[in-house]
Amino acid sequence: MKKLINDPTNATSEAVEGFVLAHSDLVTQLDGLVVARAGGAVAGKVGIVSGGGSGHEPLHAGFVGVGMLDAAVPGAMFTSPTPDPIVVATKAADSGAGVLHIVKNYTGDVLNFETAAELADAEDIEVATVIVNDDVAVEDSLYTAGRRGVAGTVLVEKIAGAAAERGDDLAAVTQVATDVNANMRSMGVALTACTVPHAGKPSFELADDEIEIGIGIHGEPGRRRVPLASADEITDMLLDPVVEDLGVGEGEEVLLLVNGMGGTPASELAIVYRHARARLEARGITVARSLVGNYVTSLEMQGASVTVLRLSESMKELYDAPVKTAALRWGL
Amino acid sequence: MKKLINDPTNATSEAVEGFVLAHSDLVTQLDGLVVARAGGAVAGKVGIVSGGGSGHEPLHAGFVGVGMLDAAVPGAMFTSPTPDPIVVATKAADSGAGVLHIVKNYTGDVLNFETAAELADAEDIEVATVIVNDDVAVEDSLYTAGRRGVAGTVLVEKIAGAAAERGDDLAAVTQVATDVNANMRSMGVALTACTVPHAGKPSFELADDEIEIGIGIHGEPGRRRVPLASADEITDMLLDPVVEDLGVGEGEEVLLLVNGMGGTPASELAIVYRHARARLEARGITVARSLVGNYVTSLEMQGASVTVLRLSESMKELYDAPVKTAALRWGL
Amino acid sequence: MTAQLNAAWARRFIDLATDVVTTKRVDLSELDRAIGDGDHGENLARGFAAANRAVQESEADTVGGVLKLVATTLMSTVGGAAGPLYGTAFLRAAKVSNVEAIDAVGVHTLLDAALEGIVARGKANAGDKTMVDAWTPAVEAAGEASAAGESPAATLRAAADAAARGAEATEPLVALKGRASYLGERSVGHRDPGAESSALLLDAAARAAAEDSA
Amino acid sequence: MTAQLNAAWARRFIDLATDVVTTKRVDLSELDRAIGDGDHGENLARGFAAANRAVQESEADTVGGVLKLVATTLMSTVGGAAGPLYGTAFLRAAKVSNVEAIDAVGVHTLLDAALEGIVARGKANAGDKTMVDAWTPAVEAAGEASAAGESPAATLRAAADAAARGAEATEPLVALKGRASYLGERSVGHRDPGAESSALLLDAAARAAAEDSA
Ligand SMILES: Nc1ncnc2c1ncn2[C@@H]1O[C@H](COP(=O)(O)OP(=O)(O)O)[C@@H](O)[C@H]1O
Ligand SMILES: Nc1ncnc2c1ncn2[C@@H]1O[C@H](COP(=O)(O)OP(=O)(O)O)[C@@H](O)[C@H]1O
Ligand SMILES: [Mg+2]
Ligand SMILES: [Mg+2]
Ligand SMILES: [Mg+2]
Ligand SMILES: [Mg+2]
Repeated sequence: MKKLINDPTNATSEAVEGFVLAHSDLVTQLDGLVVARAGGAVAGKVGIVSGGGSGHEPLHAGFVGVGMLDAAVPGAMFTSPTPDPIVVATKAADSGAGVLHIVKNYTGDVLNFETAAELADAEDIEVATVIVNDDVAVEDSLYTAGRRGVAGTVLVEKIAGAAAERGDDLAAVTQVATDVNANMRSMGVALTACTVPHAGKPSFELADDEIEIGIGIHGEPGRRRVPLASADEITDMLLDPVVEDLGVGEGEEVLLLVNGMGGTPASELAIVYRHARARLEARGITVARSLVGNYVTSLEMQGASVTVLRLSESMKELYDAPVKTAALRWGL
Repeated sequence: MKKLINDPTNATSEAVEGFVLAHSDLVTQLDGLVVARAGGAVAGKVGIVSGGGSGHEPLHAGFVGVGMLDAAVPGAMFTSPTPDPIVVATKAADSGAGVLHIVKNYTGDVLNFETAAELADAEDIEVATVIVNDDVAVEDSLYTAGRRGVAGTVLVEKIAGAAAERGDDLAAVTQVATDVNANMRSMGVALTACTVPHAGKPSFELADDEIEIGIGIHGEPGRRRVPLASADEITDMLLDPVVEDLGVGEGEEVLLLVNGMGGTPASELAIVYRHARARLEARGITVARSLVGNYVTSLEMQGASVTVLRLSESMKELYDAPVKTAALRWGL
Repeated sequence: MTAQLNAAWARRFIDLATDVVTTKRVDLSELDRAIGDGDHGENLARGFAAANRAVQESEADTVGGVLKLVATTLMSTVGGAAGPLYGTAFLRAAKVSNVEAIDAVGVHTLLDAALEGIVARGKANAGDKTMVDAWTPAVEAAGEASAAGESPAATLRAAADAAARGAEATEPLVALKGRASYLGERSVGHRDPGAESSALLLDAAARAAAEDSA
Repeated sequence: MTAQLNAAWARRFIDLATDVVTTKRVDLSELDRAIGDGDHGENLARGFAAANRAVQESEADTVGGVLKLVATTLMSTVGGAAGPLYGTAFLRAAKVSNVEAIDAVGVHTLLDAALEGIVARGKANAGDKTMVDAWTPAVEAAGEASAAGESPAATLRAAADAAARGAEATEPLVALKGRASYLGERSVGHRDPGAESSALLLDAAARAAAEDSA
C-alpha cells in the first residue's frame, strides 16, 4: 500500500484538519471532526447537514459553504459516522428553522442518522431526512436494503442547499431534495480497486483485463465483472440502464454528471462525458447542465460514474444559484 | 493498461472535445485542438496563451476563461504542441494589445513556442514569452536545459491573467509573470508511475516500497529513489529544498500550493498540506493563501508536489481577483 | 449463589470480547472485504477497546449497568451498520438486566432482548444473511437450556455454540440486508461478518461465565 | 550522372526513413522511456508518416524541394523537442540543396547545414548526449569521404556508420540537454533516443543512395 499518510489511525482526522486550514475562509472545525460553515448557522435559514464515511472527498466537507451544506460529518474511512458528531453538526446548522439530513442509503448511515435525529428531536431541533438512493446497479425491493446513494448526492446537496439559501422552509427544502432524488439515477464502473489505509490491501481483486460494472463507492464489489472495453462501450453500459430506469426521453432536459472515482485522469472523464452526451442527444434528450470531475470518490479508485438528473425549470434555477464551497463554486 | 479511452490515437482530441462541450459557457474549440475563451479576444486586453503536452489536465484548457488564459494549446500526450496551433491560439488571443506566451521550460515547448512567436511576429502580432522553471529538483546551470516548469505554472497563469484582465499592457503583464516565476519553487514526488495511452506501459518502474523524489510531470524519472516514508517525512523532503532554494524566511507571506499528480485522493493532499503549512509556520512564514488539489497532473500518477510562492501585496491582489474557468473559479 | 452471573461476569465478558475482536480483527475485516467494505473487524476493535476502557473506568455494579455503558460506547465509537445494531442490542439487554445477578432464565431474557433490538433497528429477517442469523438460533438454544434447568454458564455455552453454527450456516445464503445485499447471488459462499462476530461475542460471554463458575 | 543524388533519391530516402521509424517506433520510445518521457518513437512515426504522405502528394522535383516539404511537415506534426530540431535540420539542409542533383561535396554541405540547424535551435554541444552526438561524427565522416573523392552514396554510408558509432557512444555520457538532463548521473548507461533515430535516418539516406547507384 502506497499512500501519502502517516498513521492510518489518524488519516481522517489529519485530512480534515488540513482541509479546514486550507479553507478557513469557508469552513470551521467542530468537535468530532465536524466541518461547519464559517460564521455559524444563518438566521432563519433551514440548515443542511450531510455526512458519511470518509474517503469520498470532496464529499461532504468540500460542499460546506454558502448555498450548499451548513455542516458535514466525516466518519472513519468508508464507515458511517456515529450519532454524536451528527448531533453536533445538526446543532451547529440549526438557527431555529430546522435541519435537513441528507443521508446516503446505507444501513450504517441510515441507522446512525436516525439515532442522531432522535437525539436532536429530544433537544427540540426539528429534523427532516432525505435518503439518497440513485444507484441503479442495485435492485430495489421491499425485501432488500434498497438502492445505494452514490454520486447524485452532490446534486441533492447543491439543489436543496440553494432552496434553503433562498429561504424555503424545512418542508419545502425537503420536498426539493426528495424531487431531485426521485429524478436522478446513477451507475458506476471501477477499473481498479482502492485500498483503505487501515486494511492495507485493495478492497477487491480485479484482473488486468477486467472491470467492475455497477461499483459502489466503498470499494464494495459491483454488479458484474466484464472484460475491459472501450470508453464508449463502457459509457453505454453505465448510461443505458440509467436512462431506462429513469424513463427519461425525447424532449426532456437533463443534467449530466460524469463523476470520477478519484484516480481517473480528467481527460478520461471528458471522453466519457463526450460519448454520454452524444448518446443522450441521439435520443432527443437535451443536456442542459453538465458537471464533470471528482465529486464523490472512492479514494484512489480508477473509474467513473454517470448520473442523469431530469431537470425542471425550478431545479435549473436552484442549480444555477450561487454556491461558494471548496469543491463547487460559482457566482460568488 | 486500463483506461477509459477509445483509440489511443484519438484520446487527446476526444478529451478536448468532451471538455469543450461540458464547458461551452466558458470556452470554444478552434483548429488544432486549441481551446479559446468563449466570445473571442477582449478588446484592448493583452492576450494570455499557454500550452504544452496533454496529460496534465486541468492544465491548460481548464484555465481558459475570464481572468486567466485566453487560449490553451494542448499537444499530443506529454508532447509539446507544434507551432501551427500555437499560432492559431495566439491570433485568437490577440486584440491588438499583444500576447504573452507562458511556456514551461522543456526543450520541446520552448522551441515550438519560439517558432510560433516568430510566425506570429511575421503577422504583426507582438508576442512576449515567459519561461516557467519552478522545479528545484533539477539543477539549474548555464550548461544544462535548466529547471523544469511544473505546478507553479498555474500560479503564473492566474496572476498574469489577472494583470491582463485589469488592463496592464504587455510589458507590465510580462513583468508580473516574470516576478511570479522568480518568486516560486516547486518539488514533487511520485508514489506510482503513469501510463501514456500509446505507450501502453508505465513510464518507469517503481518497487512497492519505493517512491521517486523530484519527479517531473511527464512520467520522467525524478532526482532520486528513496524508500516509502510517512506523509510528513515525504513533505519535508519536498518542502525543505523549496524553502531553501527560494530563500524565504521569517516574517514573509507565501502562497502554499499542494498539487495532486492526478491519482492521489484529496484527503492525502490535505494531509500533506497540513504538515507543509505547520512547517512553514514553524519557520515564522505566514501562509496567506492556499491552493490544494489537482491542477497540474501526470495522468493517473499517484503523488503530489509542493509549491511555495513568495507573495507581495500586489500579487495577493491579483491572485484574489475574480476568475472564471473550468478548474479555478471565484468571484464570478 | 455462585451460579448466577453478576457485574464481574459482565466485565470479564467485555474484556474477553475485546480480546477476541482485537485478535480476529483482520479475519473479520477479511470476511467483510469479500461481501462488504472490509471494515467490520476494524470497527469492532475500535469500539470494544473504547467500551472496555469505559467499563474499567466505571464503577457500574449491575449487569445492566455494565452493558449500558458498553451500549452507549459502541453507539458512539463503532459507526457503520454494526455500531447502531450492537449498540441497540446491548442497550435492550441492559434494560432487562439491571440487577445485581441473573440466572439462566435471565440469560435467555437478556439475549432475547438483544435480538429484538437488532431486529427493531435493522428490520432483517432470519435467513437474510446478517447477524440475526447468529442471534436467532442462539436465543432459541438459550431458551431450551434455561427451560431444561441448565446453569447460566451452560445456557450461554448452548447459545454460543448455536450462534457459531448459525454463522456458518450463513455461507450458502443470498444476502438481502446490509452491504452484502448489493452483491445479490455473488454473496453466496461467504460467511456474514456480523454473524461471525456475534458468535465470537457470545463465545466470549460463555467463556466468562465458565470461568466464573469454575 | 547517375552517381549524383536527385529528388528521386530524396523521395526514396523519406520512404525508407518512414519505414524505419515506424518499425523501430517501440524501440525508440523504449530508449526515451529510460531517460526521457517515452514518446520519441511515437513522435517520429507520426511525423514521418505525414511527411511521406506530403512528399508523395507533391510534385517537388529538387532535393531541396523534397526536404523542405519534409521540414515543414515534421515541424507541424512531431512536436516535442525532436519536431523543431529535425524540422530545422531538414529546413537548413533544404536551403543548401535546392538543386536538381547533388554530388558528394553537396552531401557533406547538406549534412553540415542540418547539424548547424540542430545546434542553432538546441544549443547543445558535442558530448551533451543528444542527437548532436550522432550528427557531429557523421558530418566529419562525410567531409572526409567527399574530400577523398568518394561517391555520394559512399559519403552517406560513411556518415551513417559514423552516426551509428556516435549514437552508441552516447551510452556512457551524462546528459546535459533535453529531458534526459533531469536525470543527471542516472542517465549514464542509456543510449540517447535522438542520437539513435538520427543514425537510423542517416542509414535510410545511405540505403536510398545505394539503391540509386546500384
Ligand atoms: N439490516 C441489518 N440487520 C441486521 N444486521 C445487519 C443489517 N445490516 C448489516 N448488518 C450486519 O452488519 C454487518 C456489517 O457491519 P460493518 O461492516 O461494521 O458495517 P458496514 O456495513 O456499515 O461497513 C453485516 O455483516 C451484518 O451482519
Ligand atoms: N537541446 C537539444 N539539442 C539537441 N538535441 C536535443 C536537445 N534536446 C533534446 N534533444 C534530442 O531530442 C530527443 C528527444 O526527442 P523527443 O522524445 O521526441 O522529444 P521530448 O523530449 O520533447 O519528448 C533526445 O533524445 C535528444 O537527442
Ligand atoms: Mg463500513
Ligand atoms: Mg515528449
Ligand atoms: Mg463493513
Ligand atoms: Mg520524449
